[in-house]
Amino acid sequence: MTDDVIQLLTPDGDLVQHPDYPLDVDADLLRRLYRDIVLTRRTDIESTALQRTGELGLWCPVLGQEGAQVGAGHAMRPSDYGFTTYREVGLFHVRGVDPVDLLHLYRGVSHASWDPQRVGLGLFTIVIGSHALHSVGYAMGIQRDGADEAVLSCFGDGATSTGDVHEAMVFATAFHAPVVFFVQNNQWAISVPVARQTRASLARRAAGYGMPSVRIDGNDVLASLAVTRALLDRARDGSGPAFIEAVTYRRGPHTTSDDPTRYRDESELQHWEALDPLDRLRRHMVKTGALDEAFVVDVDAEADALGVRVREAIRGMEDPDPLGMFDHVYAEPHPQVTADRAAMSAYLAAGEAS
Amino acid sequence: MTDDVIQLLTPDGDLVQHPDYPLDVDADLLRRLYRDIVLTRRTDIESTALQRTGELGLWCPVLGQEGAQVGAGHAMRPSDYGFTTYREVGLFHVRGVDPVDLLHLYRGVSHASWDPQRVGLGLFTIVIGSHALHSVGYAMGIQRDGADEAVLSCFGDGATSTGDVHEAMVFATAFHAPVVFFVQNNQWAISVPVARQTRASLARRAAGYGMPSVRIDGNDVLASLAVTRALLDRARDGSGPAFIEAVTYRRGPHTTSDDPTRYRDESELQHWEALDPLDRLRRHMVKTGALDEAFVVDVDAEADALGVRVREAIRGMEDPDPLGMFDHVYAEPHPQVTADRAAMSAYLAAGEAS
Amino acid sequence: MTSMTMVQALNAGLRRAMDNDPKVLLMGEDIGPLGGVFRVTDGLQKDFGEDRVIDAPLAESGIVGTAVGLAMRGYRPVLEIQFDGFVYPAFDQIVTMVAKHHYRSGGITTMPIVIRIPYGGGIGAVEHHSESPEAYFAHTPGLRVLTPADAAEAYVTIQQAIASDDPVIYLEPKRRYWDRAEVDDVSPISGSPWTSRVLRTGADVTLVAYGPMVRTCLEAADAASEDGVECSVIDLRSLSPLDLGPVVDDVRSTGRCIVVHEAPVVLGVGAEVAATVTEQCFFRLEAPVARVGGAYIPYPPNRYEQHYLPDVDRVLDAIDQVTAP
Amino acid sequence: MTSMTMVQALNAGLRRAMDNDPKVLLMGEDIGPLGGVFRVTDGLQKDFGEDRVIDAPLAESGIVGTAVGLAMRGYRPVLEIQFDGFVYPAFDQIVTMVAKHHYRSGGITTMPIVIRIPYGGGIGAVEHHSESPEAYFAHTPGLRVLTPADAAEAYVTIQQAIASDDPVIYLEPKRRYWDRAEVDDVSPISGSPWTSRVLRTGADVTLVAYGPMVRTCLEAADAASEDGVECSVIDLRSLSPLDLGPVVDDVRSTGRCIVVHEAPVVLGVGAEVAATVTEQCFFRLEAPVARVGGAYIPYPPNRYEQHYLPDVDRVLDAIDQVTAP
Ligand SMILES: Cc1ncc(C[n+]2csc(CCOP(=O)(O)OP(=O)(O)O)c2C)c(N)n1
Ligand SMILES: Cc1ncc(C[n+]2csc(CCOP(=O)(O)OP(=O)(O)O)c2C)c(N)n1
Ligand SMILES: [Mg+2]
Ligand SMILES: [Mg+2]
Repeated sequence: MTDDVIQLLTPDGDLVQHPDYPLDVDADLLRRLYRDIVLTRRTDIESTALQRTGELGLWCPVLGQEGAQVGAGHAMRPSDYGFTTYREVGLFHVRGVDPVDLLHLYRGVSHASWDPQRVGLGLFTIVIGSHALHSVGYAMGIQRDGADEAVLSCFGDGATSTGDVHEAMVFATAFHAPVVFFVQNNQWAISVPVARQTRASLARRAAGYGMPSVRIDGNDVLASLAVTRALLDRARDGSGPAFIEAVTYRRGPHTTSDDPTRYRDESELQHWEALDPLDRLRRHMVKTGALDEAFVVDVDAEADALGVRVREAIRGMEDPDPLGMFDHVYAEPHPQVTADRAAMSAYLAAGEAS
Repeated sequence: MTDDVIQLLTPDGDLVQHPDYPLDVDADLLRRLYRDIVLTRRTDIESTALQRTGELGLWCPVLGQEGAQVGAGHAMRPSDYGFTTYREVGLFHVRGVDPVDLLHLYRGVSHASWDPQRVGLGLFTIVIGSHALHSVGYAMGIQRDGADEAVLSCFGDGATSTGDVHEAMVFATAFHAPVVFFVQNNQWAISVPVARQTRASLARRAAGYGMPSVRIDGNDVLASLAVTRALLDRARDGSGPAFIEAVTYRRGPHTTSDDPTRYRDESELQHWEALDPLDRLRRHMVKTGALDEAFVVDVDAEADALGVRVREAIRGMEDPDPLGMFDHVYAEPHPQVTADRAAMSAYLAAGEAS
Repeated sequence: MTSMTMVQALNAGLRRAMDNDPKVLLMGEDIGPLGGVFRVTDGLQKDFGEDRVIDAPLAESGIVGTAVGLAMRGYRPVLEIQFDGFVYPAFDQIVTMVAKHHYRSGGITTMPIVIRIPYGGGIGAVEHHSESPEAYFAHTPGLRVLTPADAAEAYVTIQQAIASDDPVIYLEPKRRYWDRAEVDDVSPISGSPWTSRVLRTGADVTLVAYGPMVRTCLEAADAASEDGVECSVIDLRSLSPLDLGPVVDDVRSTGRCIVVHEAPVVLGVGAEVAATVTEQCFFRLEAPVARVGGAYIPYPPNRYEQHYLPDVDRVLDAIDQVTAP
Repeated sequence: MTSMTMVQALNAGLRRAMDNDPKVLLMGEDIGPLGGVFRVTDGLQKDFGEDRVIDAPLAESGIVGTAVGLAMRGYRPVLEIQFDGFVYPAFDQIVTMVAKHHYRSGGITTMPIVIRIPYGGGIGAVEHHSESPEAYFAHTPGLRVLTPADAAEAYVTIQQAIASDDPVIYLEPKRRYWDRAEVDDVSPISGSPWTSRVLRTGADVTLVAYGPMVRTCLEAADAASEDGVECSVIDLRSLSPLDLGPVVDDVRSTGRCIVVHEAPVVLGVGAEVAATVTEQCFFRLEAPVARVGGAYIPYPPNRYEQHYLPDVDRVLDAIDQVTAP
């Protein structure tokens, strides 16, 4: 294989169809993609602002990676299932996660961010790499159910070094599971460059397991959509797992606690800003007349409304009842938890009494 | 890459030099290899016999893999270092491990089998795959010492599925460590065929990390010697890690506790018996006149003597002093161990008294 | 009633669970054609097929991690870890995912996973094949921990573990695998496995054990009885939750308690038993709760194990100490 | 004497250890240019180079496993695990290799590895960033476990941990990272870190703690004193070995003991302290040893942590209970 990336949309906004990954592109599709990127970006900006004002404990910015994520989200069928990291804000949005639910986790009132059954996305785990195995197990379940579904498993370049991601590829190929691994190589794992994780392109890992892989321009929403859809279809058809490396860049800090100036030359930013996924989509839509003024105004208004709703919901949020922390440790009653809850309840009562 | 294996010695015993891995072959070398394979085989046979008669708790037969191991052992320099599994009996022998020391572990009197400093082999760990990381760390130490040494890291086909072996390849390539991974694909991990560990040849894994790999006929002692030597030289020269897949077969049971008839068709055996590493070496030596009667008699006598020595040393072996189990838990005194040892000592004394 | 070894009882229990629920599947290394190194899954792949009895690649984290995904999809995976010493590569998946996911999901996603682990020493094995890791799991909220003491227990509790919607670490005392018992394999499964069992009552000393040490304590109680010391013997059976009620009740009458296990005494289950029993029987105890268990050393080479492992004599010695005037 | 935060003290201690011994090297995620997420290694890569301050790939088992090989080669690796909740992928290497290799080798090969882990809660972090895994390590023979209570302790004990020929799990109470203390960074390092420290003596109750809870207990002792209850406060400092001699001596005079930690009470270090102290002070105890610690639940979302974590009020409540007539 070569390390060339597949690109359907040039930075100048020209559409160049790829023979292997044809895509029907109409104004409606372009508008939906545009809208989802804009709203994802707004969620990102609002969340960072809420963290800065102390309303959230932490936030993981997504700036720069929305194209890869929104494209992949549109490639999934509602019946498909996804596993992600904390950073797939674009995918959360496309799957219908309410940003307010998402922020419960960063507010510190809950470990969970949404109802996995409803949105068809597993709750993300913060332990890097481990969910890749959950993806494969879920896909093995789909196989056993004989269902016409597939799993999209998203992780970062740093995660590829973990033993769990390796074991996930071993199990996926050994059992021919309907799963597509979607790696966003955003060049950094906190302060560690991707060169510390691998000397070869990450896409080359797949061949060692007997699985096809494709390297895409991760700032090209159309390439992400076309390639991910093709490989999910292939997985659903029983042709087994596949691997995608989306080459992109994390333009923000790793999290709101991070200080990228300590480890990277901000001049990298200019290079990647020029490749911004939203700008290139906008250019294409302008060229093709798919971007009328009214639509832009609508989407901006929708984004503003989203921002207001998120701000108000989070700012007003009360701390939970202390005893709530004892709920759901087990599905069936556990005497130790019951006893500890009772003791805490009595202790709190005594405190109020005195 | 292709999946063809590199072979220098055909099953009929003809030497076919390989352009990339030239090897000076003289009668002396052939005799040394012959002798080492014969003695390895005798150690294997004696150990199985000692287990059958209850003198050992367990034994891991090596029959069929001696060519790969003895070749690799001869490829190492005395100053190089090796890490192995329990099954590298041929390598133990070439590095000068006394079989009697080795059997202390299977006798149950010690967890260790030899002095790692003296033989330049790390003690094997029974936890599959984990020593691959120790190999890389040791090689990173060689780098920091600026020493002209390299590490040979041996493991099996099953081990390649473990997260640790993956992480070992990640670290080895990330740091360009002087280590050669030597996988003996003996087709089985206890009862699990290699097809359950991978759909592609194991040799293909290496490219995904940006590391060269070579697939060799694992029953060809000369191919193992030539290829391993070339890649160890390359590692010593600072050209980084490499990967070897030696395609061979475990003709015996996994261990003396195993019953292969439950999971594999013994007809496979005939195919591999015809490829026996010793037979093929013997044929070549006969053809080239390197195998004179006197030498054969010598080696057999040496093997007989080895057998007698091992039998006598193991049969006579006393159980260790119970208090010995408290030694070396820590390098520096630890009060809890000291207290537990004292309590046991008092308990034993009281027992003898009463 | 059928006479079975513990291995046969586990095999029969797994078979019955698979017959009753098509969502139950088994995964592990060498559990297919080989039937597991201890033959606990003997014949099950032949009867239930490769989709329900899965020979896994050699990767414990992979086995447990994929089971988490299977559970999310509605399956009830029953995993075999080949030996105690090989569970650690899966430790991360067990403590960060299996134990916490139901809590993390706010009760939406259950983790009905059973992780079977042959554990403990006494069989003359090589390193990593004789360990007792139970304290690691019992200290981890979110997990349940069960360990059967005999074949009859194994037959019932393996099915109850599989039926539980919570994850269960199921520790099988491998040295008792070949002990026989009469197993009721016809009656419907009843009762709760999360309670301790009073196997014998005596006025003088309360012996507390679980798994492999239950038989040892019963034998010690017989021997002590001949010397006129009467012991109660209580099998904890469940290490999470720990059901110490029956122990406390018994100690209130005996005033003396000894807890026995193979694992190191330091921070072993015995420490929790001693601390809790002391809290609840403080004014009834005639002597401090005694702990008989492993020394603070790694499991030694097997020629030492007869001295390392608690046995009848060590329990009798402890009985002498707690009953000394 | 220099006023330093615990982060600065650790940084200075690491620097001094690296100056004194060229075999000492650091490895971990983001410890190079970033200086670690808590800045403990700030500036060290710049001064000691990339060969001695190694930014590792994202793989904890790889970090610990390669450290084992480096130790075999004669190096003294000091590893950083970014947060408590991320040590589990390395658990296998820690318990099966780091802890056991010296024993396995019959004393030939030492494992002078230090594994630094920021642990504990109280900083409003997300899941897996606030856990207290010390009991897992203290229950594992072959490991030593140290945890400093303040900056002065941190400066000295990190150097002593590095100097030890045994592996040391070095648990850093992250909520105390920014507490300041006067640090003697000129005198030669002396004394043993493997002993507990009596920080305050009082006639009525013995408070036992370590790491983050030491400050909490000192504050509780001050508050109790105002109510006329005098408490001793003992910092265990080393969790393996556990030095309970000073605790036993003090309890023999106070007759009352409370042990406090963040980790779950069940099978926590407090269980061992309670069991051992009871064994050795049986006839002197006026009340059972009380344990104040985490409930049997995973670490909750951080808006609950003020209730989950032991604080001065919870310690005072326990003091009331053990001193109740
Ligand atoms: C097992 C584990 N180790 C360390 C961490 C701390 N950590 C959080 S994110 C991160 C970097 C992840 O990089 P990558 O996989 O590339 O994803 P990205 O953040 O770039 O999207 C690290 C080291 C963790 N969460 N889990
Ligand atoms: C982590 C771990 N899991 C399981 C085992 C049990 N076990 C011992 S050998 C073996 C198979 C190893 O196969 P392979 O790596 O191909 O080496 P081979 O025995 O064929 O030489 C297994 C599963 C183990 N020792 N370690
Ligand atoms: Mg990244
Ligand atoms: Mg094999």
